[in-house]
Amino acid sequence: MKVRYFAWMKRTVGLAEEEVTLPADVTTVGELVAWLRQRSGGHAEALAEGAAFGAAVDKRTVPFDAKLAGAQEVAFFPPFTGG
Amino acid sequence: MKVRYFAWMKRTVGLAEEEVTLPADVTTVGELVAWLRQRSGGHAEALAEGAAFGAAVDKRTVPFDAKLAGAQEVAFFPPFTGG
Amino acid sequence: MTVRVQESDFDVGAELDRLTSSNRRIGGLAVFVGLVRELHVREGYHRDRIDALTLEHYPGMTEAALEEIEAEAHRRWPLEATVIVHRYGRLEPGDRIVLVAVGSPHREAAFEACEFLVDWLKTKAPFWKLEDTPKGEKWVGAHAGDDRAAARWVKK
Amino acid sequence: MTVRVQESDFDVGAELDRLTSSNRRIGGLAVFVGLVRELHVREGYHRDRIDALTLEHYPGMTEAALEEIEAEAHRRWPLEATVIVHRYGRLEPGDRIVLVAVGSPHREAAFEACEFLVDWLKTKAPFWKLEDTPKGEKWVGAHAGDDRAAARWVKK
Repeated sequence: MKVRYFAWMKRTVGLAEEEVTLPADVTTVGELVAWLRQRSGGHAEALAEGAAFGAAVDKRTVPFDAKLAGAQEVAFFPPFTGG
Repeated sequence: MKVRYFAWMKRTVGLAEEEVTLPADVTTVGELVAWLRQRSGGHAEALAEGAAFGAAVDKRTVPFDAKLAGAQEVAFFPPFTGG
Repeated sequence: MTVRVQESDFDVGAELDRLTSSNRRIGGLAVFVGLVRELHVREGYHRDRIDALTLEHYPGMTEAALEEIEAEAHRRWPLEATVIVHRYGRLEPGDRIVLVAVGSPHREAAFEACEFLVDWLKTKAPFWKLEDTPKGEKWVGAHAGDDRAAARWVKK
Repeated sequence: MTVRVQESDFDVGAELDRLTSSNRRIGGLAVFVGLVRELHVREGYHRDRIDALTLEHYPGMTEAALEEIEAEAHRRWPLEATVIVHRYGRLEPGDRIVLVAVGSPHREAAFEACEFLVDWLKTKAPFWKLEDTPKGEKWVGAHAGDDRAAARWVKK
């Protein structure tokens, strides 16, 4: 599964994207966040509890309790500031 | 003093404008309307009581009780329909 | 602040470029372009097809009325730039009638002032529309909805 | 219905001509053009001067999000034509960022739908702004006012 980071999260993690293989007990976006935090200090900081960020699964915004089954791409990003 | 008519009022009166010399007892726009009605059948129809029209004195919209003293041009017109 | 009343068409892109050039404080530009519709639809009622529309106006008074409306918008909202261009003469379906553009640091002010200008110019600027339809000529009556729209902006 | 996300500038006049050509039912065109301001003014507070703004987005998701917003506007209002063009990449003060244009038989629907689209795209389309200021780079935070503006349109 591909994980992507945008805006300041990309800089803090130090990666625009990475391929991950999920352990069997990581089944929701929220569980993925907790699991990714352990990968590096950058991950821990970008995905810290209480930080304002959202997620998309296969390019659709989802809540953190969304299931990952079948997902090809999960993205994390700060609040949108377009327009 | 010049009197001007616009839109359908111009056609009904049969004139775009005319020069008039007011009698001394015609001092307001409303009195001018009553006085003009006597000039022709077209005037009477266009300026009929109850017809929806407005007036301007020297190119500013005014109520019918506005004074004519010093006016150079009085105009009569149906409700505006621009835009 | 610019007001123009003209028979010829206008170039929307060029007008907007003129409005924003050399002003770096404009964050939002709200624009309205009025066009001649082929079918006159009003309050859900489809009237005759329109072959042409002839706009008559009151030279001198028109410009003064539009400038007053524009000045009122600048008093009510923090605007950086405004332009109103209104055409007169004979127009056909699809032709542009009017352009109202408002630049402000904030989009909310730009939108509100643009709507205000469109509402007010419909009821306060001396223009009259004559429709040329297959059944003959017909003067457009004032639209009750326009008066209601303009009344929204009356200061209590 | 058209959505485009592009690095290059757009031509407002040409976009509007494309929108209205061959449609004689459009009586009003409401348009919004967002521009890069030199000073970031928010809630009355003047921030640093901006030398440049870099817009990052999420290719694929951006287009899908804009198309969804556009479709929602068509469900809510009787619209004849809409176009949304949003730029990404490096922009300087005075540059155009976004164009939203809505054509409808009625100006009220055009204005409402245009405001709706601008409010929603600010909160639902994946764009992020990085400001280049004399004091260094700064990511623009989400604006509480934008969320409030978008919340106006939530169907109860």
